Amino acid sequence: MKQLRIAIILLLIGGLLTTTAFFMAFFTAEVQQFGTVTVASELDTAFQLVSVGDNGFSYGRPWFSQKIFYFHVPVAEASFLVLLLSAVFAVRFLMTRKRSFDTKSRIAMETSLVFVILTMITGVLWTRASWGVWWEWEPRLTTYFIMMLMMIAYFVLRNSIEDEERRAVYGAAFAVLAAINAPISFMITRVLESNHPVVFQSGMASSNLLPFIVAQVGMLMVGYAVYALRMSEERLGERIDAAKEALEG
Amino acid sequence: MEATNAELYRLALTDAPYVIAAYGILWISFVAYVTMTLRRVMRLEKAVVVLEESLERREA
Amino acid sequence: MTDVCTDSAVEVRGLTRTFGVRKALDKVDFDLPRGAFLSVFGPNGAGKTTLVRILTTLSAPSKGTVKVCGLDVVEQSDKLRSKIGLISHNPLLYPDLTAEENLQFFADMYGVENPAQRARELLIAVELDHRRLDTVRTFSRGMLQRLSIARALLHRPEMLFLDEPYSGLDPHAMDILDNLIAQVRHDHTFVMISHDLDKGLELCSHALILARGKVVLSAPKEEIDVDDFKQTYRSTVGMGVA
Amino acid sequence: MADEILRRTPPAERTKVPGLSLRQYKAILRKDIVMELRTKEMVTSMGLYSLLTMVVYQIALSQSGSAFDPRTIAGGLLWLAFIFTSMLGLNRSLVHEKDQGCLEALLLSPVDRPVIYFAKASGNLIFLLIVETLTIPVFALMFLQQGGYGGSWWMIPLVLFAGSVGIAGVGTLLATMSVNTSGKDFVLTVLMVPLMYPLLLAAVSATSAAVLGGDGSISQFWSGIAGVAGYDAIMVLAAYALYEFVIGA
Repeated sequence: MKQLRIAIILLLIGGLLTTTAFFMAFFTAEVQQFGTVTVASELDTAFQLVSVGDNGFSYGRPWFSQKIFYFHVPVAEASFLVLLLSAVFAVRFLMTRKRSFDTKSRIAMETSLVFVILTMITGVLWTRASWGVWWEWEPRLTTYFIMMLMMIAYFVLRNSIEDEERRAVYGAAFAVLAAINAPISFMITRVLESNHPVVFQSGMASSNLLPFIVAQVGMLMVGYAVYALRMSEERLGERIDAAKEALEG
Repeated sequence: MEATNAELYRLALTDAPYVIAAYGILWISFVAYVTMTLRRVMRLEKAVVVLEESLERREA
Repeated sequence: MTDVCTDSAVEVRGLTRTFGVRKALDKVDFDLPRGAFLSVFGPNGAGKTTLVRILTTLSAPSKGTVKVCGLDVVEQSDKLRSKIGLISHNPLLYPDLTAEENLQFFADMYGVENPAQRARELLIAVELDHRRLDTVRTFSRGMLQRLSIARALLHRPEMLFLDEPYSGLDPHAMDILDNLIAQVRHDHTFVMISHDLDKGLELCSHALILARGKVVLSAPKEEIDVDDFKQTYRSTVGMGVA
Repeated sequence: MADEILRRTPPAERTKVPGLSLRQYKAILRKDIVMELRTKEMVTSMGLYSLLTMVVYQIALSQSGSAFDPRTIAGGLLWLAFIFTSMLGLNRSLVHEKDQGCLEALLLSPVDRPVIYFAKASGNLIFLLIVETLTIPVFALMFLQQGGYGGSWWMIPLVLFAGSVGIAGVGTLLATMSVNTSGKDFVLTVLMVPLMYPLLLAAVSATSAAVLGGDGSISQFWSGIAGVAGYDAIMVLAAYALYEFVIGA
């Protein structure tokens, strides 16, 4: 049960790091600005005065929804990395035909699906907050939507096959295809996109970068911990099966 | 004066519910998923102990 | 003797086929001399089909080595494939092609020379020449079985695998099949999966019982006492599925 | 006499026949075409299906008014019809192999697995192209009468061919998997649509450019074609690499 212990330790550290990042995002990170608000006269306010023009005083409009990014992006990146992990295990399964690799690939896919769904949810909320619409067919969101569909398809495929080994082989083949397809989707949406706003403003203050990095490291740990946790559950299940087999045989 | 300032704040905070929702959903989902998995793991561990004990007894 | 493997048609050493905890085959060992007729018995799920799939190169062993006709089933699968034929309870023929087209198609797949002539002579041999222009869909069960024997013999294999060839055949068709097997019996090695104990014993020169992936009994027919054998077989059926 | 025919060859006479793979490729392709000519199953069902899609499009566009120019969405409508039609054919083509265990007989013969893949994919490509050729004039007649066609004549055939290669290439692999599952058609749809997303996006972009013409349409067309070609190259290669595993399982 070494893996379970590692999972729990990583989960705790990851949780701690992400919580720290959470507080940093709201208390130490500089608030980004998103356009300005113009009022007639000067105000006694914490808002930053950007310019004084003929038609009044312009104050920076704090970009509050940008705070979602501190977690949205790390979750998205973790999901993609875990998908890659799943594909790597899938390839190793096809090479060795060892069931343990198939289990790893499947669990990685499951973990990735959880992260992708969370990416989607935070992404949708961010779109709503920032652009005022719930959904935008923007390259990143679209890619994640397609990724989510592929992952669901992966589980549909597995569940519709009776034979255990065939299920594993087909699952592995599809996992590889999905992992290859995801970046292609992203690139093609990018290349063909012409009339959508650019999402990122370049350049970030160091006070913003730090919570970002902390959140990223923490989220990767959480991602691995979730994977390890599910793996130890699978291992236990296998031990139970083996014991039952031995008892009844 | 004060009214305008409040308006500014309100404008800034229209985003707040979405930010709160995003973080809330994120954390709640993680905690729920991990708790569910941990509970399953603990149940399985009990089952393993029972089975492997009876296996040892049989082999002894 | 220049050919090193002349006397063993099948050589199975420590053959194990696993996936996870499930063992489809567990340390199977046996030999079969050339020209023998092996009947494989066992309850459903005993691993008969897995064994034949491995012997016919359709799946690979997890452990152990398997040689058929002196060729390794993994390393030399391509060479081996042109030396073996399979007759199954499934006809393995395209229903929408005619008998002749079917045979010519498989002749092409095996790289047989003069496919048209070869197909024709086999059709004559299995007495289906008059139906050669009809689609296989219109054939009766017995005719299908005859045609599938012709298909299996197209490339003049050294070894024939029979996967429950008698299931679903009426007595007349069984006679015809018996007759055809008798005709090719003398210069082919056979491996047959069978549910029918009497039929399998009647035809075989060697018998093998599998249960839960293990060899329960493997012996030449001369050494077998029929009653004991049936007793052993019945006890394995009681063991159920692995 | 019969005895000689049923005899086996003496081992010494066996040699590897040169050019066998090409012969096998031709044999499988010819067999598929002969079967199709005899039953006309795939082309009729696919053709009918695409005609039915046209009816559905008419319903969808019936309330759009005369100001709406269907040419702006023509590319999307066409590829939508093709992707769903193709799945019908792909499924059929593999069900033929599976039905009487013929696939097993194919695998028993000394054929390199990629030969099976390329032969089946070529057959599917041919049938798909036939159905597309039949559909295009009907579609043009029904939806594109006003406004006409903006690009050069070779643009549509080019994009059709490039797109169909991807559909047939990846689809053959996916259909080989889905034919072994419970709920064949459903599983194929679920697997295919997300994997086809980048291809469809690029193909629709190129088709729209070809239909609409005008400024910048040439560059949009070529970037679409580049997307389709890139997708074809990567995904067909991946499908080819994975086919051996999938078909053997």
